[in-house]
Amino acid sequence: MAATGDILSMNNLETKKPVVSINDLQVKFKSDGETVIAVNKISFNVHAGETVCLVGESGSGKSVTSLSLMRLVEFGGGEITNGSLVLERNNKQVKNLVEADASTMRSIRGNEVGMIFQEPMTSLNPVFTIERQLTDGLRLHTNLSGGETREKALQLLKEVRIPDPEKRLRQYPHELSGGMRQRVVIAMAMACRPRLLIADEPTTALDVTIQAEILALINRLKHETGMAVLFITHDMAVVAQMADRVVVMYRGDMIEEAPVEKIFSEPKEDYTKALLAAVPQLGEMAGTSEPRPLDIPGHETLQKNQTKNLTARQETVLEVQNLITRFPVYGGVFRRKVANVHAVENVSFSIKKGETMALVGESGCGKSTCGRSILRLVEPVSGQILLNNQNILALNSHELRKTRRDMQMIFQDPFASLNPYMTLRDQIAEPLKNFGLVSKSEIEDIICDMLRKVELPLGFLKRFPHELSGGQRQRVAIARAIVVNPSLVVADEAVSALDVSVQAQVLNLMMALQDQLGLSYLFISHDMAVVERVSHKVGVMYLGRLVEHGSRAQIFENPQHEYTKSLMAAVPIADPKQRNISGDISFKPIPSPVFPVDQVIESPIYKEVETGHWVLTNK
Amino acid sequence: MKRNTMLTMVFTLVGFMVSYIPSVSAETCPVKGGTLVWGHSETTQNLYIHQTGTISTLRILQNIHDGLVTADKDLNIIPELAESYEVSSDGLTYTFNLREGVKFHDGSDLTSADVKYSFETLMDPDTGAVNKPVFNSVGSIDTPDDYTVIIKMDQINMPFLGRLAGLGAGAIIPEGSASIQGETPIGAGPLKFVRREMGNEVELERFNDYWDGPACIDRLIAKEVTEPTVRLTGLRTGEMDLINDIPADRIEEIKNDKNLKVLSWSHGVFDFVNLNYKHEPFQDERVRLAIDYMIDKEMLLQGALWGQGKIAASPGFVSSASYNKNLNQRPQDIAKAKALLAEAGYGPGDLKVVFKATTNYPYHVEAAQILVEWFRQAGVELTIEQLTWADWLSQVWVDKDFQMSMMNFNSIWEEDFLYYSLYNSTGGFNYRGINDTVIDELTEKARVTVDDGARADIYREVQQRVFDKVHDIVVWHRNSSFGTQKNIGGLDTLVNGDGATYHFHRVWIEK
Amino acid sequence: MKNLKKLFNPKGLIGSTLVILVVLIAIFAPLIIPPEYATRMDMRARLSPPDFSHWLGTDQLGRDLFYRMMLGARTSINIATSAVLMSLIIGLPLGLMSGYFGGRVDNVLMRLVDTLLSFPALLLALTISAVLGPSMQNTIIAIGIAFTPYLARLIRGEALRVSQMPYVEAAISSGATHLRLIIGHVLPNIMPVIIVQSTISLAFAILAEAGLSFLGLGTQPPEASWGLMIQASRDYLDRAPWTALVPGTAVALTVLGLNMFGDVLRDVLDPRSD
Amino acid sequence: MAYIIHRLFSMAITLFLISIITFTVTNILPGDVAMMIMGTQSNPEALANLRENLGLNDPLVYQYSKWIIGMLTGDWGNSLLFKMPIGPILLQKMTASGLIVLLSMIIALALAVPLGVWSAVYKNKWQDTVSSSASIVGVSLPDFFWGIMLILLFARALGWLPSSGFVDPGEDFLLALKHAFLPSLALGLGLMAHLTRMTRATMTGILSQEFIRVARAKGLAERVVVWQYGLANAVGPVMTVAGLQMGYLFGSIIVMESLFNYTGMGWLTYQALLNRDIPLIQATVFVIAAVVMLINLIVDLLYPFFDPRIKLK
Repeated sequence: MAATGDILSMNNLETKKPVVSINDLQVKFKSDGETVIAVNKISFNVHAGETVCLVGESGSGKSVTSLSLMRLVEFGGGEITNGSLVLERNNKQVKNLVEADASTMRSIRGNEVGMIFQEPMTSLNPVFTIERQLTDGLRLHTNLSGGETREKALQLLKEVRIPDPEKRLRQYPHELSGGMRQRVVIAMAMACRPRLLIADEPTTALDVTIQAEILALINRLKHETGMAVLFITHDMAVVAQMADRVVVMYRGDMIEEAPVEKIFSEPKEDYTKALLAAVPQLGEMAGTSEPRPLDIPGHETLQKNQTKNLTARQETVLEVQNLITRFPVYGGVFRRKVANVHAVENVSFSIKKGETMALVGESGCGKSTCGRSILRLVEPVSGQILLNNQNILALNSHELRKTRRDMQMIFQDPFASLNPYMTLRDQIAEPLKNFGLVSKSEIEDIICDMLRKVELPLGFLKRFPHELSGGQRQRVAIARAIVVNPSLVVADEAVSALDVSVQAQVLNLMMALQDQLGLSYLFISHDMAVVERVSHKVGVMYLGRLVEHGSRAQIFENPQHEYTKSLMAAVPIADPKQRNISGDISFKPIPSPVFPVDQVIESPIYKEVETGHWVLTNK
Repeated sequence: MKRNTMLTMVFTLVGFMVSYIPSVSAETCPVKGGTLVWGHSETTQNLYIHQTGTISTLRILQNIHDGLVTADKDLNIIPELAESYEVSSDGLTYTFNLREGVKFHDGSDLTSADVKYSFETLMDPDTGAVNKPVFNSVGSIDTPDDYTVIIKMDQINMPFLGRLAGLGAGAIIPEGSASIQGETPIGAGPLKFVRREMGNEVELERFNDYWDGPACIDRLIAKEVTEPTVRLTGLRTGEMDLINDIPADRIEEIKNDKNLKVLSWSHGVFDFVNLNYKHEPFQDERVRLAIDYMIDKEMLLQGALWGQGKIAASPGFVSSASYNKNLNQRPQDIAKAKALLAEAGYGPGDLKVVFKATTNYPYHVEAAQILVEWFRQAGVELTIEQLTWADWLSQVWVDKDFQMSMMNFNSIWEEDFLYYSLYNSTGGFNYRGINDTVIDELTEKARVTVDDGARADIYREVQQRVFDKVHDIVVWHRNSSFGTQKNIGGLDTLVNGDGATYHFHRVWIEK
Repeated sequence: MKNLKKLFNPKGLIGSTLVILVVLIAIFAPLIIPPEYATRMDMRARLSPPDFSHWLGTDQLGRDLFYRMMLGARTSINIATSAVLMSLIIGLPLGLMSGYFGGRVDNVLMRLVDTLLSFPALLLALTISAVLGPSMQNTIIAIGIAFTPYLARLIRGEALRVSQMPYVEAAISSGATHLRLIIGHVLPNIMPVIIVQSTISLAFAILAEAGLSFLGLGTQPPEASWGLMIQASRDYLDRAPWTALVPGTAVALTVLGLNMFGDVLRDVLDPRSD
Repeated sequence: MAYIIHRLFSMAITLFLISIITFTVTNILPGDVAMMIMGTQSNPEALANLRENLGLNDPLVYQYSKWIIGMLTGDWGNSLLFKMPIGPILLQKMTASGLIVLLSMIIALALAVPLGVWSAVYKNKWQDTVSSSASIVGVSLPDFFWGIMLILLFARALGWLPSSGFVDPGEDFLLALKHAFLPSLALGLGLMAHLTRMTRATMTGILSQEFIRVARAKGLAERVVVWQYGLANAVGPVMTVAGLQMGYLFGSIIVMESLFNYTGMGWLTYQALLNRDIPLIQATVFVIAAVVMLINLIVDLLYPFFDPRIKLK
């Protein structure tokens, strides 16, 4: 149904005037006396009933473009220095927004142009009720009475399919889940039936199932109202699902503009090609058993020596049995423990040498806690962790410190995981010194070798973390982790914070290092497509439990558990021909993992559906 | 006891007694009524007159209470609530005949029972009365009738009557009122206590049944304003009718103000520099003498008090008969001081002295700073330690832990109280540890010397001895002052003979 | 660091100039000006307004306010610096341990600190200096103790925040001992906050010294200190306002300099800010 | 509810600690209470008697329990200095100080909030520079220096307001306000500077948040965006800081009341300290600490009204 709708609107393109027409836009920012050109020479149109996706990596200027359209860029210190932004108004008159005065802009904002932002957690005012925030725009732009605005607000909430709309009106934002909040934001943007909806990365901060719901909602609203949609995103998969036309931006410049199929099938510009190549597509690994590096134009694809790995992957490096980690919740008069957050609940799996085991799941499912429990960065309640047949949980603090050499970690945020006051040299040398592994004279050689391994120039040694880009930092973090030759590396969302092109490079590096050094990875990620690309084995976590685990092929090609299936269904595919986001999608919300202290937890019962493919059968 | 014996004993006193009564009674108020706002320099504390030891509180209480006897301007002892009294020839029995028809503020009549009650509670150790030592030799108090009180002494104590006349020692309170005196004092004085807002102000009103005729003013409000400049502003703006203790540097200014007038007097307060005998160098008379020579008293008076005072070598009241007029302060002579120090074995820089000054008297701190300069010239290193009043009392007064200090005393005009306490080796105020057998003998002798002239001679001798031996370095008698609006009259009656307490009975406000 | 250029914006320039000036005066004034100039009296020129012979006028004992102000700088700076150092020496280890190790020790320490925080700092300093008696050394102790809970609380919070940073976890994984973690990772990362807070505490300490001296419990005369000078000026406010304005301005400019310097330092020392 | 009880329980522990600290510190104060009572006109015998009567010779633990039981049962003892029951004195002085503390807080907030918001809205523009410079100067001036300046200006030069004294608001409220105004203003100006900086920082943070952009994207006027959407979020943090500044205020009144001859808690505490009126020192210090703690507790408990996200658990 969605596909036909898109074709219909495409047909009308030539005959209708665009809702908004951007011509030769240039925006400058001033800071500390320096002027920076944020975007330059941007020109494109958006027509009614059409979704134009503005895609680019961080710093490409896509958000600045959208903010300019609302003239909100000025509040952030920006200035439109050239070009025009021509909007066809409700009264069919055409207005160049660059020349509009403040009051005209106020009558346009929220009325003729609506906008949705990235962070549903922060885009609602935490101290006002939902009703107030929904109605104040209505009161401003319409002359409805108090009762009528309330009715209208209720109707809007129904339109965005929020359950219990009457109750929600009285609630405050923090009482709503992230998905619901984003629905409220959409309802606010839609309140006055805008001609143009600007959605600035509206799903980036959301879990994949909720992302699917929101994307479907935006699509439905577009079809129902025939508004124009300007959709800003960095995610090519989302582009493939949403766009009619695509505008690719890079460092403030417009690189390429084309209909969505054309962008994916025959991209003209190198940058677009690279961008597409760097995006792993869910399902593209069907039929293969080994991870495969991503293709990066200009970089030769690393060849994997499959036989070597197969022989290497015999001995078990890590064996996790019945791992339970809970966090106490205190309350009452005497601050006693009143409940537990069951973060990791009876999880068992094993990793062999040279193998990548991936843990996937949505936020709050316990995958990170599981990884940190294994390294004893948080203390598990019970269970057994055998690393090279040594029981980690039985070690005293002194032995644990010695054993940490064998298990290293790469963290999600490369900004936070490097000590800002240490040079790269010291950061990489630290584990060597702490474990007393090598003599002082050897250290320099080893560090230089490491730097070569993670493909950083030697000149970086004296630099501090803030002088590096995100990708470079993550390379340093990798170097620090592998310099002590660990058997196990836990990579906790190690590439999530990176732009796709950088993400591809870092993933390739990790795979190459695995080949060279025979590393075992516990790869923790929320990104199904990335997991499919890099892992040998996959475990799916839900509410602290491992609901399904097995080889990559078993999980991705033959998912058995309900949750795994719904997760797969929600992942957008980076191919406009395979649109899976349409109609109204609604997933079951994840229940709370907080249980009373005396709660009896049933032991999990797994069924082996095929060799090495286990599925949880009880709740 | 025969009347004429008494007359020979206390001749001068009786003479004044006779002349006193008509003079006051004859005086009337030129103008009656009005509220007098007094900017009082200090905060009142415990209002129970027998417990309170501070002059600041006495200044208020002296208007609420009358005593059995009192002292006139020239420090002669005259009857007050007693119409007359007799002292037996052996000096052991005192008979007081009370005035009839005297009323307390609560309306009750003053009788001998009240006197007995007042003195007996005062003597009770549990009261913690400051004037208890006054009654040390009292054996019994008898009240043969409502208007006669007979006090029998165990041993002769000539200062008794004088002490009874000073510092509220002889104040009479109604029988049974001790427990309420601390908060709501009741007496037989010219003004009646109305209220006190602690730390802020005290309000008194005229007591219409006062035995010596009602006061001229309706009401006295004593605002407690410790900040001198603030008091001054209050006077200038007319917010206050009179203020005591004008900052020394501002007196000339007030004098020149045509809307204001200044009342100032130099009896009542003397300041002296103290040297502790427990500090070894000061046991050497030459060192003490050297220090005396280092000080330019006139300059010090100028520096610390802007010249508001009179330099003097004796602590006695100039108005008293026992004052030694022959003493002259030593002039400043640094060279001589140096020579004396050298003689005592202290070369330049050898002597280091700590001076403990209390912030309660800021001018002591100023004086100390000036001394530092002179001492330096004489090769002595003087350092100052500022102490709060509480710390000064405990360190200097009680523990005698000091080398050098400065203090002032006020209102001590009774000679035994003054010289015995300060200079007898067992004296209560002898915190310097002075131990001079000559002075001990003289002060003991004075206590039992019945003849006034002979006693005065003894005390003059004491003053001479203190000066010669440099037991203390008395520097000056400090001026006290009042600044008032032009329309305030009767100021000549305001200040009591002790120079430190005030009597608002005959002060009036011109409309 | 690139950030250093922030030192040269107007605020940074004014702040650092003032601080350097005061420090220079504190160090060199007593070397250049004979110390007795601060106590030399002239009874013929008491409370004389600023003129050619006395640039900033004289006080009630005819002492030259310019010299007193210059020579008083060292006293004030000395007390403030020593007091802040003292509170650092006590507060830093307490706060670090409490924030880093957490648990029972943290609970007990922070309960105590919270209790102490209920006492206004000036009241605490006043009471302590009443207990110890007045002297320069005791003033330092009083201010030092009064400031300690504030510093300990701040450092504890920072240490807690930093100990939860991924780079500390990374260092744990790298086999770092507690000592190495505290000295090598936690401490350097809370150092900027400590430096900035110390600068601002210095400003507060100068104010506190002035306040204590104002109440007669600080520096002892005839020693020149700014607080003492202000205290002495109280009785002559309307007659000779310069006696208050001279030391008051000196305090204000120093504190102003320290505050501005602290503000700029906060920006300069933050590695994330460029 | 359990949270409130928990907080009260924890407050009781803190109060207990406060009482122990207060008691210990006051007991090591040098100086002799008995001596203070009697003044220079005292004698050893009377002193010894008085010490015994005052219970100064009892063991400390006994003295402490006697004191704390007295405090809890409302028998706060008598001031040695004023020979009056402490309870009523404290009540009166607390009212006096409460007036200037409250007034100075009102002055500070009334000036600081608009200035801070203004500063944040015009961040890095000249308006910000003016307001930031004013506040940094304000923070830097000792508050008694403010006091001196205000006395010189308003009381001496202009003669508009009284420079000293305290008037009971129950008697003449307007006059009481007049007397309280200058000390409050002096305190308020220093505090204002601090709160302006704080408001500016908070508002800067809030104004850069997404919901502000959302509000603008709805077409709301800047006035509404800043003064309703923005400020509503700043109330909590500003109130918290204002609460924490209570401690600073109760410290500053010691100097300020002494300067303005305003006889409130600060004056009383200072007098008690100077005169070693131990029962009074204990009571004033204890009460000030307790009041400071209580105010902060109240701010904490009120927080959910300013910010619905905070639940008292």
